[in-house]
Amino acid sequence: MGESHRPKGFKRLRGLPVVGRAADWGMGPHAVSKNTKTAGSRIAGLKATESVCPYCAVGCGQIVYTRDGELVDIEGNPNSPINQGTLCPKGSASRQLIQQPGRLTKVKYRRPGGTEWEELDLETAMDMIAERVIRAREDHWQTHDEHGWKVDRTMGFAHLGGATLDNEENYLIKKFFSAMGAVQIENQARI
Amino acid sequence: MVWIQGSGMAEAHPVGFRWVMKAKERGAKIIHVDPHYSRTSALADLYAPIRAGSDIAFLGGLIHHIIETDAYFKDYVVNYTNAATIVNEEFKDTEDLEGYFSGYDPETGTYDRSSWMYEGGEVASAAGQREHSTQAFSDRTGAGMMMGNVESDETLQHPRCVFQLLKKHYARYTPEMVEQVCGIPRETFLEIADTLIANSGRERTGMLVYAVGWTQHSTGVQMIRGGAIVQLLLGNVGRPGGGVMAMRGHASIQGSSDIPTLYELLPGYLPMPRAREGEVTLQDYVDRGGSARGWWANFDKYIVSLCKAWFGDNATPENDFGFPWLPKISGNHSHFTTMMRAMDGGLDGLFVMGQNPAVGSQHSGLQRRALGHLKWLVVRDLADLETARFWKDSQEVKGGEIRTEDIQTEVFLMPAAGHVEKEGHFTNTQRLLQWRDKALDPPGDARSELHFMHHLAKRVLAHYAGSTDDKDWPLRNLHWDYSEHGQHAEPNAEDVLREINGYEVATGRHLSGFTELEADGTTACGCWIYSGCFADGVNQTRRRNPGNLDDPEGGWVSPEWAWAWPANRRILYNRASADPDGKPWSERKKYVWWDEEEGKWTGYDVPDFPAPKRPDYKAADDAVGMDAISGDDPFMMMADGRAWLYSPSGLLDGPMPTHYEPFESPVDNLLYPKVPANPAALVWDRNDNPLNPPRDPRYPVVASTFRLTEHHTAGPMSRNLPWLAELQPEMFAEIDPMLAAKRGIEDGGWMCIVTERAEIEARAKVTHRVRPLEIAGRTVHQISLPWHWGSHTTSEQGVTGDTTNDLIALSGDPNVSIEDKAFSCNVRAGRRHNSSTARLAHAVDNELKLSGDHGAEEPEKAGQRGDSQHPPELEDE
Amino acid sequence: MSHAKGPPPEDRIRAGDPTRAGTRDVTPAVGRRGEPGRYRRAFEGAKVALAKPAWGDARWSYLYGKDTGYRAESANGQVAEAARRAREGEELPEVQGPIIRPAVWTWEVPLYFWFGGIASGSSFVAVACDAAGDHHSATIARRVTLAAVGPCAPLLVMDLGRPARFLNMMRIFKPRSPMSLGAWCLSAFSGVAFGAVAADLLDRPRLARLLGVKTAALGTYLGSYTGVLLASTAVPVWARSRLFLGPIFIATATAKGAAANRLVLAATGLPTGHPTRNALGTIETLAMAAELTMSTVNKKRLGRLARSLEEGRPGRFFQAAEWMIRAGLALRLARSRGGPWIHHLASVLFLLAGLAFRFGWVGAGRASALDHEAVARMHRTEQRTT
Amino acid sequence: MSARSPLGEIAVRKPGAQRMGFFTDTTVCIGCKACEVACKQWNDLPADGSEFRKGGSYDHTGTLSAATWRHVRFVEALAPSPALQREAEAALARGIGGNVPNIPAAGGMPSVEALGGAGGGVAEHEMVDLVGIAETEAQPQMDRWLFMSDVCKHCTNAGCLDACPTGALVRTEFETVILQPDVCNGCGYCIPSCPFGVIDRDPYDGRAAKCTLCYDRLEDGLEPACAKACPTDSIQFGPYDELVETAKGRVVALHEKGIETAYLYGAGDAPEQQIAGNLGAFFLLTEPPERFGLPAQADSPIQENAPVATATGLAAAALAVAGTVASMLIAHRRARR
Repeated sequence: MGESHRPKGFKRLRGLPVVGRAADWGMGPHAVSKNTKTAGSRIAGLKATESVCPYCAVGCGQIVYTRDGELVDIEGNPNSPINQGTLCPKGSASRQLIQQPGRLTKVKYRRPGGTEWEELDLETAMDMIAERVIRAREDHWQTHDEHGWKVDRTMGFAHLGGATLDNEENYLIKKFFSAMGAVQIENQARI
Repeated sequence: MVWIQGSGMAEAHPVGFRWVMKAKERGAKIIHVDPHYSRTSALADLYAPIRAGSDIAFLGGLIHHIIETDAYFKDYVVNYTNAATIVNEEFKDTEDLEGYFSGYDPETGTYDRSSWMYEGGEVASAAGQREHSTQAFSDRTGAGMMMGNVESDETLQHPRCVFQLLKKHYARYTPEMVEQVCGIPRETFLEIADTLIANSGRERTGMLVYAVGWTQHSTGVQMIRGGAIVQLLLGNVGRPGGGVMAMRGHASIQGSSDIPTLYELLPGYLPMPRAREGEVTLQDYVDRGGSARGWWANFDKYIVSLCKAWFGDNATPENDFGFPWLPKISGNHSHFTTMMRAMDGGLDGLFVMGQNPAVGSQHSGLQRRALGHLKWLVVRDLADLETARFWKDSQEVKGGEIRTEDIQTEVFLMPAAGHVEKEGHFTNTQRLLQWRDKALDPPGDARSELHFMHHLAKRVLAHYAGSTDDKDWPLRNLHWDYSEHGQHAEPNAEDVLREINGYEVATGRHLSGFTELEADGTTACGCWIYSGCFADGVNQTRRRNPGNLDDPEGGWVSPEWAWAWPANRRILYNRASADPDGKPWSERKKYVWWDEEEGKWTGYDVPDFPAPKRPDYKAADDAVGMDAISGDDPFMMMADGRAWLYSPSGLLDGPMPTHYEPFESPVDNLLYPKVPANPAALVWDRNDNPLNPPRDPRYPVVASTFRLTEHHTAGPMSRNLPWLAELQPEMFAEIDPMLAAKRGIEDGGWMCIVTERAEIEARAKVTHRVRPLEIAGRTVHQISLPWHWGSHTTSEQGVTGDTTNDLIALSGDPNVSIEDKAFSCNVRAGRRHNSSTARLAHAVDNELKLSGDHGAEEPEKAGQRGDSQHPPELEDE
Repeated sequence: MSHAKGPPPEDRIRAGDPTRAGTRDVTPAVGRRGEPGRYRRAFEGAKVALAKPAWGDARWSYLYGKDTGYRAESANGQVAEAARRAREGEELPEVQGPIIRPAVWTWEVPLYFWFGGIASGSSFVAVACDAAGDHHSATIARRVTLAAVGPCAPLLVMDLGRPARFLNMMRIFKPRSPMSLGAWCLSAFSGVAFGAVAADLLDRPRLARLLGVKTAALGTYLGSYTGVLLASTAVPVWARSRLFLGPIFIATATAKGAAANRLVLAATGLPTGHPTRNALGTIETLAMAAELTMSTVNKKRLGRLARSLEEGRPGRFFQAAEWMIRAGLALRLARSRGGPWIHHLASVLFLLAGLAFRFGWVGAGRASALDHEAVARMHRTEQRTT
Repeated sequence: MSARSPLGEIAVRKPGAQRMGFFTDTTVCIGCKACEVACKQWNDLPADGSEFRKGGSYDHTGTLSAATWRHVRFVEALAPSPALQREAEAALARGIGGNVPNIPAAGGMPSVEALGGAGGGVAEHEMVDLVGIAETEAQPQMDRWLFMSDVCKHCTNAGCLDACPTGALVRTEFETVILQPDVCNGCGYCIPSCPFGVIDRDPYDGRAAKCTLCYDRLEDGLEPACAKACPTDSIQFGPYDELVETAKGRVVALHEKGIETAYLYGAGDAPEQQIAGNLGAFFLLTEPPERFGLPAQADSPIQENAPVATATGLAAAALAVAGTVASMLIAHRRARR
């Protein structure tokens, strides 16, 4: 490497009495703006809630920072022995999952043959669904199957899902649908 | 040593891979065997490309090599596995029968497994049961087997002992054969084998990591069995740094199997009552599921406690605790079968919660069509997705094949709460139950599934409150008592967890674990394996003390972080980490050991063994229950306390893994030329599920699918998120430069992938990472496809693309009905002209081609295809 | 201005989605440009919950510990030697660019350079005229100076990403930055040039002349700094021309100033054969000849890097400029026969050539920055032009 | 050898502050892009366009930009094919040291013509032969797939900082270089002044933007978002001097493991070899820097070029003034005569 590579010129300039100081003019404290002076993290003092990442099954710990019930930040939980504060790209994006564009906040309903979504009140939708489940159960009730085996079940409706649901939710799904006599209850674990 | 096969761990589980990298820095060798050179391969010390679907040939090669070179861990194999056990004379191997085991019935495509039994053993259940939907529960564990008279030969010399059978079965799985079948050069194979051997034994352990790269095959379960056999021969099970690790793909997919939303299971892996086996009374059920010997002697306690949890005070000994009113299964009611019932108009309604079958399920073109035959569909998710709007802009609607107005399905798309908007727990891939606190309220009408199920149940239960019909007994008597809170009357998730944990009926005291469960109705427990997660009335899953990770004395176990089932055990069968005398195999690998002074098992973890049982305890021949497990039988869930190198029962397609080609393979089965594909595998043989004929020159390319780090499964959780969408914006196919050149496909340009089911378009990623393989003297090209794209996104910055699952036929592993992801295809340059699944448009009116009675609900709809269906003229091509 | 048209996509998304649902703000979190973290502490003086203070969560590494082979004892010189091996050597390894970014400047900047050049050259002319005693022409030249510097500030402002903040240029005085010095120089130059013209109008000739000298003094920097500004970047074709860019820009500035003044003086009635007109003709011819010479030498020196000066749009600008100069020079030689219009045409050609040069130089920077191999090579080859 | 920035450059002065930096170790990077997303999440940056890029492996981000402050580069490194290897060995044997045949580029795929492809419908039997030949003779083998998370280098001699006329770019008490969005007027001079192509002006917003090394987080004792997220600690954050020591030890450890091409980019160099006076964010690489889009050598272009360019410019200007005056005087004198 030759000497020519080094900015000797500039270094030397900087060493000079007046010019040297002039070289640093405009770079000192007066260049700092008000916002920079008071800069700090937007999560300081916020409520922190410990959670778990909803993507893959590694089970990384997350900390959720909220301010007055609004989500501000989700990052890895450094205390978790699983991820020690780290997250993959999906986990890092999980705030955007919650605050995603097009997030549903209303029940959408499509009537038979309909070409567009309509909005439904939640209670109405729940009533309609309850009515349909009951009807499907009754319409397809089997005490015995076609081979004469005793089955005590309904084949009228099925369920798919659960791999990203909580175990409590899965428990209620299994418990309630089994009590209704449904057997076609499945989830991602098989797919 | 970490051996990763059938998993792109760095891609799909980046944070899990953190620990692999740590191991690597500590000197571990990382081995990756996979068809797809992924980010995992890039970090591995050794990478071997393998032809998709040929894994059993590779595993068989390893077993062969380990046995041939005498490299197995003898003390472990003799004492802890069934290597010495002698199999009865009736058994015939695939080597004897040219690809079949004894007991094959070509008519039904199933095995009569009675001949696979141990000498002197008996299967308690009737021979020849054909419940291929539901792998008989008793089989899995050997429960019901009479083990008392079983003979063994500890010298491993008896020609019919398991060890000798293994040796014979894999005699032809030589390194040369592996090279021919898998395309892995002999030297690479031997290097991998020797690395595995060198890193196993007393002082060292190696770990096997797999994921859906194994499970999703017509021989998926047998691949995993093969991996387990290798690990057992090397002594890598039940020991720290060892094991067979299933990398599960969803936050609580483990939990959704433990507390199953699966048709053939009740919580805690208790089987659903089976009509075919006459499990109408509790006694029938317990007789079939329970076991005289080993842990499953407690079977009755678990089912009775479950019934108590479900039916509360109304479950009494007089009414069999309500058991007789549980619905019973009679065949395969899995997702695929159900969707085909829907296709044929047999299903009214479907709930889809947090799932996207229109993209994520195999043969998604058929799935979308089936949705249009439902009367109603309820979808719950965070945002609109392909499954909810199949009637609006699916490929079939856009292509003009189906008119929106003609679809009579009523659709409810319900806004769901996100993971931080509700409380509850996930079970991760290592069986850890981790509680999530709620951070904020869900927006608008978004609610948790807990809320939905609770309020749906309340409505339905109110409807049936006055019913006198006997079939409504479970609804009238359902114990549904969860407190509500907040303005939306959200049920309390901890109440549900308390019920799962279990309580003493009389006092309401939380149980401390499943050992407290009783069969007399004095205890209730929603899932016995989770019992203890709310011990002492404290939510154990919410524990957040990581402990001192740097403590060399087991600090890394973190036993006070969350809670693992069963009983907070972090490594299963950890009794095997000590030698038969109860001493650690080595100081370096010590984990759990017998403390003579204290007279109990102790260690870093909760011992997976009765604490006071001395290592020198010998079970009497007529002992029952746990007394039948000797002090040196670590695998106490099995009736014989041993790990099974050979499965006398439990698997429907053979006691030992055997190499069969995928259904759609461009090459012959070199090992068993007469039996190309798994003869017991599931195929739904319908016009709308056409298979590429094997070795069809029109489909010369092998395809397999993979996951990307930047996306999640069928995409609704990533494709709508601008931050993730931009990282992998378009569907692509990875293709080797040679094939690309042949077909005129340019890097970054468009290409189409074609099967009998569909034609999809993708950007070509022409890369040297994909290598053509030399298979039996010819060059076979593979392509790799990610499968995260679908036709809809909610945001301008989201991304859409063609759906890989449109390409794939419905077929499945016989044991668990999981899909087959290796398939054949062809590729061409350019874009597609029609909708992706236009090829199916005329195939939907089903004409029956073949059928077989497999005890399915509608037997003519589920068929099974073994070799017999392959056109004979193609055999010798 | 290089502003993209319309609102950015994330704003469109926000505009299309609802903002409230129930008790929750559901504005989608799709980012906001230019506001890194918004930097605002939620609660002043508060700690971040569940985080160890003083970067405690980062002060350890799971990789770095006694149980990993992550680190060894550092051996003397080994690390520096390893870097030397990887980074030295003439042979260029495969380059996977991009390495640097091209400037985002659009047409305003070269146009500004052009006007600035004319202003600077004019200020020289004014001083020269005064020195020669032609105070009338000097007055005109000072007006030309002011007129030429007039569009400079607006052009500069237009080029800013945030034109409303143009005054921030005056926020600090930073001699290190040619842009800062240039901005200060431009405002001082404009002020003084305005003062000089005002002094002329107020009939204060001595003050006007004094201010004229000051203008020219500032003009030396105004005319050359634009070249310095380009030379002080990482763009190979500019950086490697660092010895020539200032002189080249000054040469064209001088020529343009002379040409503009010659035309204006002719138009305002300075007769043919007037020594000032003659002198200006000589100056522009010599300056342009000097420019052409320096350009040619520089191109030779640049070698492969000169490609960005020869190819594409910038190349066409350069070719046009060079042909205009050659044509101008030829016309000058032929002036005795052709009369004044030939002369004027030459001046116009020089002015246009100056403009084409500016566009050419700025454009070449873009091409050069995107020539990944050129960028890589610049840093590989050891001998640098001094 | 000091990695200190000159005190006069430090704008935010706080007692006890020390230089903080990033050490990005590419040998443990798994290319997951968590850093990109974590950065966007924390800094609330928008997505940067969904363009499918050819030839860039899994890199669809392309470059650092005003809205992308971490960028993972993917390098598909190829080992020479057996044929090329033989040729190289033969060349070496003949004593033609160093003149080893070129290995084809990762991004640059052999063209269709070069491989003798006849477009779409090639029959299978034809294919086998051609492939076989190409396989054994010319096809290079995928050797290594390298990932590197690029970021602002927070140089000791920072080009952008030197260039900024408004004082929007300042050096903080952590000796990092940050851009103050409330000051920047978008003059754009910092962009070509960065020898690493880091800083950019947002086309919609008009201001420049780049990595701040999470200045706001640092103020509250938090680790920068990317370093915190990184699943394999490929990105490490800490006091600069400690990081450099760790990194040097890492290079030695890798050499001992047989990875002899490992070296540090931007730290640990001899004084005359430093890159931009040492980089606040430095890297451990195993391939020449250009493979990752980094220059082999760099410095603040202003420090390197401005003094000499100004000198020649001003000298030329003085000459020009003198020449102008002289010409004028000569002309007038001649006219008077």
